[in-house]
Amino acid sequence: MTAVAWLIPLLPLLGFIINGLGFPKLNKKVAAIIGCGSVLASFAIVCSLFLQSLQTPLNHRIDLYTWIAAGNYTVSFALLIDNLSVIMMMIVTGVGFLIHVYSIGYMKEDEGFGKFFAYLNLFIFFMLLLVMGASFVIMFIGWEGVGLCSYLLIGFWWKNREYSAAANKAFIMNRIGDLGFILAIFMMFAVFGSSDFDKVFPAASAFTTNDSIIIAITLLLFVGAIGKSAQLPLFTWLPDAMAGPTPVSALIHAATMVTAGVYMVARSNILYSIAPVTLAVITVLGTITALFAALIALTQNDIKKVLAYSTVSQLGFMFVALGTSSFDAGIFHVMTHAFFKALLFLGAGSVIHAMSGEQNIRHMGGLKKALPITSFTFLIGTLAISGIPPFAGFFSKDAILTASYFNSTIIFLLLILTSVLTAAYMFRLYFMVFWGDFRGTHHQEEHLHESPQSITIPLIVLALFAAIGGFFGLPEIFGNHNWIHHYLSPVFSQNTRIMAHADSVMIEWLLVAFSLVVIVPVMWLAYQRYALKTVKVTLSEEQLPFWYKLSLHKFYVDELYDYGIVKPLSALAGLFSVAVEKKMIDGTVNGLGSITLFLSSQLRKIQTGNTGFYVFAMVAGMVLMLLFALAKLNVF
Amino acid sequence: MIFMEVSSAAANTTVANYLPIVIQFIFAAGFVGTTMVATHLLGPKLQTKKKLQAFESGIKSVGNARQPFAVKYFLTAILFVLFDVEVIFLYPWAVNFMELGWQGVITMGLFMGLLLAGFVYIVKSGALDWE
Amino acid sequence: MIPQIFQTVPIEHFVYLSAVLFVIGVVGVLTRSNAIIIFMSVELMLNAVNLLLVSFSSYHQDPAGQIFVFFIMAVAAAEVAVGLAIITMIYRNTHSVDINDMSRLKG
Amino acid sequence: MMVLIILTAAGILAMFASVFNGRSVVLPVSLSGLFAAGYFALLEWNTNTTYFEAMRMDNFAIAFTVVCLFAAFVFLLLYHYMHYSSDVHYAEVISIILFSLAGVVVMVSFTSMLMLFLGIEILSLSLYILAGLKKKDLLSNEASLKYLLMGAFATGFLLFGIAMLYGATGSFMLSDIAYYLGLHKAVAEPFIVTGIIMLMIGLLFKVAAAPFHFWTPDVYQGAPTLVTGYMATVGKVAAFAALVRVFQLGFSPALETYQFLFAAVAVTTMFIGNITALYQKSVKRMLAYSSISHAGYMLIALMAANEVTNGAVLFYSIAYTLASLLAFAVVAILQQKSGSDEVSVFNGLSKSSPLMSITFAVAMLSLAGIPPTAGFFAKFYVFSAAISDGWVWITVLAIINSFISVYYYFAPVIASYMKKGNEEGIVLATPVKVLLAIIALLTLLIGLLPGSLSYLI
Repeated sequence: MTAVAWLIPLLPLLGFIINGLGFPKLNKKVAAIIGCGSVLASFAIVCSLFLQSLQTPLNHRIDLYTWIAAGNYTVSFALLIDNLSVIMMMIVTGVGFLIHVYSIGYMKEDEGFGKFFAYLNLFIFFMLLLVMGASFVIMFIGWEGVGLCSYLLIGFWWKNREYSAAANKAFIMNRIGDLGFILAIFMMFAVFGSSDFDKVFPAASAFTTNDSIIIAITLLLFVGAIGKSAQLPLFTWLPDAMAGPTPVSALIHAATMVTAGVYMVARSNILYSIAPVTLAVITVLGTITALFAALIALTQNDIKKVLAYSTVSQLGFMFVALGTSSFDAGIFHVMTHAFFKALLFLGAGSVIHAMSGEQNIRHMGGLKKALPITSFTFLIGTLAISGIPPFAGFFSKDAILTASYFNSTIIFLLLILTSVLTAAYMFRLYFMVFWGDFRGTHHQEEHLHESPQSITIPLIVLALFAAIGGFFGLPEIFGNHNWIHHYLSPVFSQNTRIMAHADSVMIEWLLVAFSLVVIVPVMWLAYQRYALKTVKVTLSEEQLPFWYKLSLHKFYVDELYDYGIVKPLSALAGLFSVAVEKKMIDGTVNGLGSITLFLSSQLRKIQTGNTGFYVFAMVAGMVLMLLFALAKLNVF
Repeated sequence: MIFMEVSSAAANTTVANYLPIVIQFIFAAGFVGTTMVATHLLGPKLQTKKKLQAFESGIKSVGNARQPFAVKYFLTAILFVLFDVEVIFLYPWAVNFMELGWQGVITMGLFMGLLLAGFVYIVKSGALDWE
Repeated sequence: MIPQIFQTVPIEHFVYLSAVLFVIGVVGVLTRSNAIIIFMSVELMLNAVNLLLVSFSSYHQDPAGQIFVFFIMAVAAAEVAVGLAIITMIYRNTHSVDINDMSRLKG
Repeated sequence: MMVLIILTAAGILAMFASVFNGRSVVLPVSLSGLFAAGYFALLEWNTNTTYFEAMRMDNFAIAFTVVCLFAAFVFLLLYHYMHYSSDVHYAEVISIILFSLAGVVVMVSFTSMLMLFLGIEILSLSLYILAGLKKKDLLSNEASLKYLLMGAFATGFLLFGIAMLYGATGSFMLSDIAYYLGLHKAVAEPFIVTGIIMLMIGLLFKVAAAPFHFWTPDVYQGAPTLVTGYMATVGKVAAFAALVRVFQLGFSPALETYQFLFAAVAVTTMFIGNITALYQKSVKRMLAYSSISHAGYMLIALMAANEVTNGAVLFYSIAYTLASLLAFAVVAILQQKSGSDEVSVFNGLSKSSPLMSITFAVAMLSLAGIPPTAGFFAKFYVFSAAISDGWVWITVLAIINSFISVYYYFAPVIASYMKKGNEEGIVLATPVKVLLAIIALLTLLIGLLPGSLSYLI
């Protein structure tokens, strides 16, 4: 099947071309068939590759043609099919296909339907290029391409709004990241004479550990990853990107594009293993991001914002995995996260759809009656992300926690705390949306309805995977061998730093116990607070007796929860979101933008329009140049 | 320095070497001076008030004498400059007329032909029509 | 073809003279605001170059420099023709040839 | 030589067509002239034919000739479709463009300083006239006068430089100058240094590099839009080819005397161009600043002066020309329709003319250097030329600049896709549509298959 692997990215590209040229003449049905069909076809090919890779590990390079020949450097347009890229392709095309199907229902009223599918296909194409590229340059093409599509798709509904500072922020942050990436590429050209994986990695192995050049390259690459994968300090664009249609948030800002940074670091694991310093940086930054974003998520009221911050937090987990050299755990979490986060986003989309566009969870509540399928699948997603066994998130998060335990106790403890917070904000979200009383307008209540099949079927499929996806990476204690670890081992096998910690049985049991001992009470507390209590406390006399029926004891816990946990955490979250996020990060980014604009406004004043001044500038320039050149020759 | 040798050679130059330049200066100044003096002396002098006016014949002069020229003057002058300067290419040809032979004649013919084409264009487009 | 006697004049003197003329031209461009006078200053710069070229031509005993001068003169004439035409056009529209009035385009 | 003869003859024919009432033959004559010139240029591929020790049609010259001929072809067609009936000087304009192309051919193929000077002047004089085409428009007048005065001034420097080099080396031939510089490399000769720098200034003016760029925004804005496009593509590319040629064939042995100057000029140019462009409301003026910044990028390749330089400059020129052709064509069409060149005329363009908006977006992506358009690889070549000689700092600055530039290139694209505007359809002549589509496709195609072009020279 590797012979036709080049078809995998080509098919979505064809879909883009047909839908792009056909819009708006092509009718919606045809556009949907083309859009979904092309991705499905790619997915089929990927599946066959996957089956093949199960028998014998793949490591196949497809040289399509010589792309660039600049002097000594040549870059061939080559695709790399190995187990790592296959698993990423599975995620991209598989989850991508489901989201395409979902979009049929979600976007059916939109006049830009065909255009939307064209953009989605283009995105899939670039994403596939990103994960299939056999060199950093090709990866960069995909990297820029997905950024462009993300930009187009965020702006999809912005027709009449002024182009806001938020978009500029997203833009500048991604530019900073890309700057790091492309500089790293040029450094690789300068050091290794190539950016092909099969040239760079063997050449890098010759360097000593903590060689400053490798550290520089890896750090620059990581800067790229920070921008794309929304890590501290370049993460604030991701919540802003939620302005796009929900399928876009699910596909780009949860399942695929934002994990590109993780993929990139995992792909260059050999480089990183030579640079433990960078790995330490990644671990620390990942931990802080995970904790930080989780704290902010606790107090958000926009359903998509909560999920966005949660994504940032989960990405932090993945980077911790990478930083602690358990690359397979990182990729495993990418996979499970793709399942449950896509599921959650799509569920959120279904809710928003049912609520006629309402996104504030304080105006929702009690939706589980009206939206049974959505509610049930959302619950599975919530259980998965909270790390409740046996759902997918538990196993992948467990692998990361184990790895961090062997790395540093502080990191481990912070991640444990983050896990608790994750459960807290996710169940808060779940209960506030689906339980309790409906708090929206009468009009919204009348229009509550379960979404059509094209929306619910993807939800069910994803829920299935979110439930069982974890068994791909069963930890040792459950007797099964860790499938994903072995599957990915050809890619990470050259990496000598990966520690085998098979003797972690105790840790594994501890984690299972912990999940049940800590997270379940948190769930219960959230249930108390958000499902049973009326959220926006509109205390009416009829309700009071109901509350008094709840025991005094429970009330006490609730208070404790309130004053002991919720209030301080809210305060902390507020501090972070106002002082750090808004003031420091956004301030710096916007500041960079405004400094440049200020420079621009000043520089244009030089252009006085006066020829005399222009001529004077020329003469001054000439004199300067002459002086410098002659001084260099020691004429004076 | 490439001019080193010349500089040392310059030591035995004398003022006499500048004689051609001096002579040229004398000629230039002398020509201007002579013409001015000569016209002054030779012209008949009848300095009545009416004679000093810009126009005679009883029409009173109005406004500034520095009126802009009609653009036609300008156009003609510009065209003159263009065609006039091209003559410099004839000079080296004339000097080497025999050595260049027929090839020279053909080349210059082509050159003049192109100029002539330009001239035809000018005439045809009406640039030289006075009205 | 070049009088021998000129070759005994040190080449530096020619260089200095034309450099001075060139600088006068540059200063003229810098300081004057009348478009025509600026144009004349540019012509002065070109003629300084012409002088430099013929003196080098004489120094190197190489006629190429003089040929170059012919071309400069011809091109300068063409430039004058175009330049004066443009200045005339502007004068017709604005009744001014002051370049300080010409700053509508800026920023 | 045939190329020059054909272009001149076509120009003369076009010129006479206007006085003999033959407007209708102008386009066929000029287009067939362009094709014939292109054909004869390509015939000399790999032959290195030398003419009178003054010109050499090597592959470098032919490649740049063809690029400029293509750009001129596009502008002739656009000019025809936009101004055939409205402009009384229609035939003259076309003949001036043809004459200027003769200058371009000389500029890209010279081996003697004399031809460099003549080529530059033939092109520049044509451009002075074209800039002032709109005789009653004060802005056009101003553009023309500014361009003329400063251009003539810069020519003075160029000539002074040539004269100094002639004095030092005794020849106008690039090969002789290079030979002399090679022999006397160790000698620090003020004559040579002054000569090289003066000549450099004259040429830097033509390519609009800082601090000799001040004419560019004003002239580009004031001149009629199609003329601006012509200047920004043909004028700039030819001047750049001349710059590369003279420094590579003539001055390469003296590299260390001027290399750092190119580096400094390149960095200044990029920053001034990109940063000033941010604040522009007029798209034309924005494109002018953008063209300044592109000169900066190209100078980096020139500065690196290694075996990649020629390929990089050619590739960059092609990418830049294609994108600029599209950009200026769209701006010209919109300006003719609405009378304004502000960003706001792009509002709602995706509705009123999807073709124009998509081609313009491709052009902007290419100019911004976003893959997979031709512009990305153009920058890639240039940067890799610099990095292979260890110029890391300048590459870093250049990349920062290219990221700044994305900001202003996106403004009109965003306006055309995300803002509401006049949705009344814009009708374009079919050949113009086809042309726009072809250029946009070429931009993408070169982005996908850049390898095919990089082996050319």
